[in-house]
Amino acid sequence: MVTAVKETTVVRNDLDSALLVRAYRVMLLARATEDKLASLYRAGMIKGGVFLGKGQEALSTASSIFLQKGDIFGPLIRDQAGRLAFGDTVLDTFRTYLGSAKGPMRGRDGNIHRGRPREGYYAMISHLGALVPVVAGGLYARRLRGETGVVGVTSIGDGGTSTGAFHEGINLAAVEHLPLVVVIANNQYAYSTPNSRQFACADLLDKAAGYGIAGFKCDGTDPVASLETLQLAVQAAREGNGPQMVVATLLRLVGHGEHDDAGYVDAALRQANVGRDCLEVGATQLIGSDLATAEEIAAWTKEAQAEVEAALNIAQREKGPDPADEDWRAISTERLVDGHHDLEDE
Amino acid sequence: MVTAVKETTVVRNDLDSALLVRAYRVMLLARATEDKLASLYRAGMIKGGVFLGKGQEALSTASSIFLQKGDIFGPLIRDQAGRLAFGDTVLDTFRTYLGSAKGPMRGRDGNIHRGRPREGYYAMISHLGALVPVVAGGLYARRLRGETGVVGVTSIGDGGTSTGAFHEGINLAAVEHLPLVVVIANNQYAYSTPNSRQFACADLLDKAAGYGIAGFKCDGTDPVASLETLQLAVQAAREGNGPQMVVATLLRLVGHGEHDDAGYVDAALRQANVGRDCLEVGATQLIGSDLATAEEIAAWTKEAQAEVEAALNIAQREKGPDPADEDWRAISTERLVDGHHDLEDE
Amino acid sequence: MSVTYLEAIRAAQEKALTDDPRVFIYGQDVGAFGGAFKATKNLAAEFPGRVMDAPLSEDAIVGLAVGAAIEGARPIVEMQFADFSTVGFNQIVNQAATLYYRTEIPCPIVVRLPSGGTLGAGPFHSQSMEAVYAHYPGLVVMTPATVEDAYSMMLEAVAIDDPVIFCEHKLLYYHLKADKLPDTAQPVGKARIARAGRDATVVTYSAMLHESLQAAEDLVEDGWQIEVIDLRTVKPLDTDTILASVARTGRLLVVGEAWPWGGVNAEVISRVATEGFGLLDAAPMRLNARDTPVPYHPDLWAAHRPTASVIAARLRQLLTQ
Amino acid sequence: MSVTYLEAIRAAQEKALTDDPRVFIYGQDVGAFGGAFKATKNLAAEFPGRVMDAPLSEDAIVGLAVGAAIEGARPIVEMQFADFSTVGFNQIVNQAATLYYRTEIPCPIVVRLPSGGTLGAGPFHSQSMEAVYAHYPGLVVMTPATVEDAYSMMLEAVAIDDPVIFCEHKLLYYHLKADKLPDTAQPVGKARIARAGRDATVVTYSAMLHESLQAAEDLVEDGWQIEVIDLRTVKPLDTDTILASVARTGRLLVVGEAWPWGGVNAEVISRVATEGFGLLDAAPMRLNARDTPVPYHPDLWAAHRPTASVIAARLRQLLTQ
Ligand SMILES: Cc1ncc(C[n+]2csc(CCOP(=O)(O)OP(=O)(O)O)c2C)c(N)n1
Ligand SMILES: Cc1ncc(C[n+]2csc(CCOP(=O)(O)OP(=O)(O)O)c2C)c(N)n1
Ligand SMILES: [Mg+2]
Ligand SMILES: [Mg+2]
Repeated sequence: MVTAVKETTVVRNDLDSALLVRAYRVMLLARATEDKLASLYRAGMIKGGVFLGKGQEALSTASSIFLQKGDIFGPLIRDQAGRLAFGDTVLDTFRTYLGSAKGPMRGRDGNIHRGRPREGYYAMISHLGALVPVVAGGLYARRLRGETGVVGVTSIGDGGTSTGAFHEGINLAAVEHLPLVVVIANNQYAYSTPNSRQFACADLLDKAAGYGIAGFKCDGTDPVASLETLQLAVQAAREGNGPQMVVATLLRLVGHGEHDDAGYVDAALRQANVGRDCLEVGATQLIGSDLATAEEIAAWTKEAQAEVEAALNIAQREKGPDPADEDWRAISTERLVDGHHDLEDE
Repeated sequence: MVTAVKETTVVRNDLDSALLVRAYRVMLLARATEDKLASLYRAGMIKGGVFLGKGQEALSTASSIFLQKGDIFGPLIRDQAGRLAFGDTVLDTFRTYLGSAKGPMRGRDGNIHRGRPREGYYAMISHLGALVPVVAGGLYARRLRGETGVVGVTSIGDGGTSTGAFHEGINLAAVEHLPLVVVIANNQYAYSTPNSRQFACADLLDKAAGYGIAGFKCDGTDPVASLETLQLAVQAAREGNGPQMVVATLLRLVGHGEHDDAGYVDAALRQANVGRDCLEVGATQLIGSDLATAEEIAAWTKEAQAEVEAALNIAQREKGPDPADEDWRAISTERLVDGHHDLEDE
Repeated sequence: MSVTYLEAIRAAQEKALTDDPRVFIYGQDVGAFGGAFKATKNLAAEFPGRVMDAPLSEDAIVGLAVGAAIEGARPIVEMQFADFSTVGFNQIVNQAATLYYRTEIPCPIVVRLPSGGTLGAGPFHSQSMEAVYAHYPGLVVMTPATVEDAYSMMLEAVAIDDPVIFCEHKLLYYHLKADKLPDTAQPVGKARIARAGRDATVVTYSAMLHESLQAAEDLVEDGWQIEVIDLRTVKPLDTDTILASVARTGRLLVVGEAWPWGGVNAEVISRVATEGFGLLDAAPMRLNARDTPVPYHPDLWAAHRPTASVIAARLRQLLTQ
Repeated sequence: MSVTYLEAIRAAQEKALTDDPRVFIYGQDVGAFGGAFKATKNLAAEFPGRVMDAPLSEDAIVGLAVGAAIEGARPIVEMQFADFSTVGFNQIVNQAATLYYRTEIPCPIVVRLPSGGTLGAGPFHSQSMEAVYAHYPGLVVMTPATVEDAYSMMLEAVAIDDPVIFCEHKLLYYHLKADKLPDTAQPVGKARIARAGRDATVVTYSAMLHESLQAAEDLVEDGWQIEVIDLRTVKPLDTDTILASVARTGRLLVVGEAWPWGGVNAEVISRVATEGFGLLDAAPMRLNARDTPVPYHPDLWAAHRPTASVIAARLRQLLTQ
């Protein structure tokens, strides 16, 4: 059982530079995608809520970028970037928000509730914390089948740490010594609720010892720090050291959803380190390390925006599901469908 | 926020000797009551299960003996002793097991599911962990009413620490800075499940820091240590230092219920310190401190047994509830009772 | 001046806080933020210390309410969405609902459930859980369909000594309006004849009342007079009012937004069939949502739940049977 | 040689573990101890690493099962008592039950619920939760009443690709016996005519089947022939078999042990009233448990649930109506 708490520092050379660039371009793509979602929302073109991860792209990208084919990723609300890094596409993002029948959820579920579970990309339900034991269960089954070296990553917010599901899930993963990495994005608020009304521990990482698992913390506004930390955590899990908890500090730079102006966020936090935009931090890091020029970054941004436009163009032309074609059944075993559909004959 | 972890040592003089004697006599009474319950069970005179706290009397007594009128006590399965120390009676114990209409549960609920909530003595439901937020809620209401200096104590087992309810309840109590003492009786097993399949932390007390609350640990087989520890914890809560977690190590010296021979318990544990009988430890302590002689203890034991016999005699003569007299309603507002009782006219 | 369904709920909570010092509100984001739907707007400022943000812990929130109720308080807890009450489920059905029966201590808590489907809300922000709670002994389940009822029933929910599951329909929050808050109210537990009729009885509740009223209106041109009953509370269920209506009309359609298996509709039909069999001139009918999770896409959603036109069509069937 | 209902469940799990390497069992004390009721006795030793003690975490247990199912495993999870599934409720109704509809990935898990009342078990070790789960889309709810069904339906529960809530009745565990395990079985989803009759139909399931059969037997001396239908699964509900029986008898009594509001009984009567109204010669009747928590005292308990004599009395009423 590993219980050491490692505070990582920026050791830029540990990461290969191609990875840094790749991560940064995922962040850019996520930001461009979400900017577009925000304007679609404002234009009334998306039904239901839009929940963005602006400011959390670095951490989210880091969460999944070290995963390999066969690994499991269970993203949450603010993980547009991590989703893309794991193989989700901008097209499927728009398809899901717009309810395209061609999207992975076929109009049945929307927005952030998407995934392709068969590809290790789990689809969250809304209930916070509920995904933790599910990812643990995926890992459990893999191990039972004799697969080794598999890792599962899931993320959660400061608010989500207060759920019973989070507690039970991590504890179970610890007992089973599963290769699960839980990334806690401490963005200071759960909807409008500040950390002071959410937990009383000095540091969320203090929870790791209570589960007997390893803990890491990092500055979630810093792409390099986030990448380095997650690299260590994923590696530790892959090497058989059991669950790993990563606590990252940052701020969500948008509302809880696009309907929310986040007026409750303390202005001092916005000004503080925690309120930095990870995209700006990342740009400085890339330029400072001679991995990119400002012009290159501007070009990448344009490329990302173009990719987003192209995907949106496709998604917008796709049809939603046709209710008349739906078979309206919630189970797969056709002979066991309860034959009592009151709306059937209308 | 207090996060210090205090390991208590035996400082006998801190406790007044009358208290020690009183505690010991409660332990004796609890043991005598439970011995009788066990034989009633074996004789087939109790319907349903019998769940005893043999070996846990010292800790349980310590849990409630420092509480005052107006405090709240939310006992769990193994708290016969703590119940008695808080004001429950042997008579009500038997009444509840035997289903007497005069008992506090009037035959509607049985065995350990008893209480007198209006007197601060809460009645557990079976779902483990579920009582933690309820006791917190009682304290919350008291504070809202302006009452100060109130303390609430509740207890839970090693198994119960794995429940979401435990986690949510303690965390909420910590956020609200409530005067709640949670006593974790780590008796090494949850039913047949050993600690190794229950948690992976090095010590359950490692959880305290994760909630930002104070922690204490003690040898639950040692009456003096248990009393000293709980005295500190209750006092700290009363003084406004927020929730206190006490982790005590011990072994249940009976089966999970009387139907269970506890064959799964590791023989080495039975032989170890953790397997000591707290009544024997207490006797040695009392005699060694010149607070009692062996003869006195034998006389107290007899007295306890006599009290138990007398109570049983009364309870056995009392009637159970008469189904014909029951009003069969689950809410108090008569006009809102749903008037559809299918069994009504039989 | 007009007042919305949501404002009525807010006003009732404000009045309860004003009139009774034992009342407090506890729930996620209900404090300074005023709640996800603003049902507690400004209340935290008006009543310092009595309208508090809770941690993201539905089980503990309800547990806290039960403990506070034991000590004589009258907590109102808000679930952010009805759907999330599943993680506070145990405290509701096993702790709150059994307290009075077991201990004779009543449990005066109100659990507010923002319920029902809205556009694009999807499987986990659309559920109607009234039937699940009504199945359990020990709970009162209110399902107000009007601004007036939202107000007066919330006051009553706080006033009565038993746990109340208060199912407010999100679709009504902003759009449903009344001229003013009511001064008087029908007693809780009694259904209301929302529209008198002669030819058939529609029994319904919550948002489906409005679809049903629309359907009844649509049938006027064909000469049909449809009676529409708003249940108001689904537990207790006012069987007498339903039976009296069916005695007049001889025909019954029950309409609800929840899933079909064993919900309010099944209970209503079962009561009429068992207690008022002779009153029926034709087989009773029911309309529920379909037996799948509530879909996200607006077109699927529209086909998932009953609407006025579906109700009207079904009524025509019923009337010509 | 004879085999009990409990042994049948154990044997079916053993066979499932033997036949299908994807099957594993996870639950509190199911390992070396063999489970609180011994439904997994010796299985941990027989199938090392595939029958595991779980932490006291119902939510995580079900969550783990869903994750494992996504990866192609076929977990069986045991709740120690049905009543404790309330704390795993969210994972059952929102995670497991929605997975297929949302993602097209089936969720082949079995959740075993030791259900129903027994002597002195009280409010929290006696519950019958089948109606709560049946209300939710996405679940199959099995309620075996015989040793043969306990065995064959458990095999089927593991075999099908959807989440199954397997409600086993604790009262039947040790006392209900059969000569041997069955080789063949009626398909799951079909009800069974447990006793053929002519004068009235009793629809029932689980332990109440045996009370109902006894009542039917008691009425023979009066010359009545009662048909008794064992539902076997309550979701799906085999409406056809029920309607066919009512078509023959014209009279219907539904008997269940769960709470009255909106349970299996309401659903059955509602289906017959809506789809087979013309078949009924008299008002249908139902018998449920009373609408309170399940009481502890044996006398209260006996008066809380239907028994053979109450069923017989109600049948006499029905027959002379
Ligand atoms: C169990 C549960 N309760 C309530 C909600 C409603 N809700 C959605 S997001 C949210 C805040 C989440 O905060 P946090 O976990 O910190 O994540 P963040 O939004 O900050 O990324 C809440 C309360 C929910 N989804 N699940
Ligand atoms: C939520 C829940 N799940 C399962 C049970 C069944 N159960 C009753 S006692 C018990 C073991 C409890 O172990 P622990 O918490 O260590 O307390 P101990 O019995 O050792 O005192 C279990 C699993 C329960 N009561 N509640
Ligand atoms: Mg947050
Ligand atoms: Mg224990």
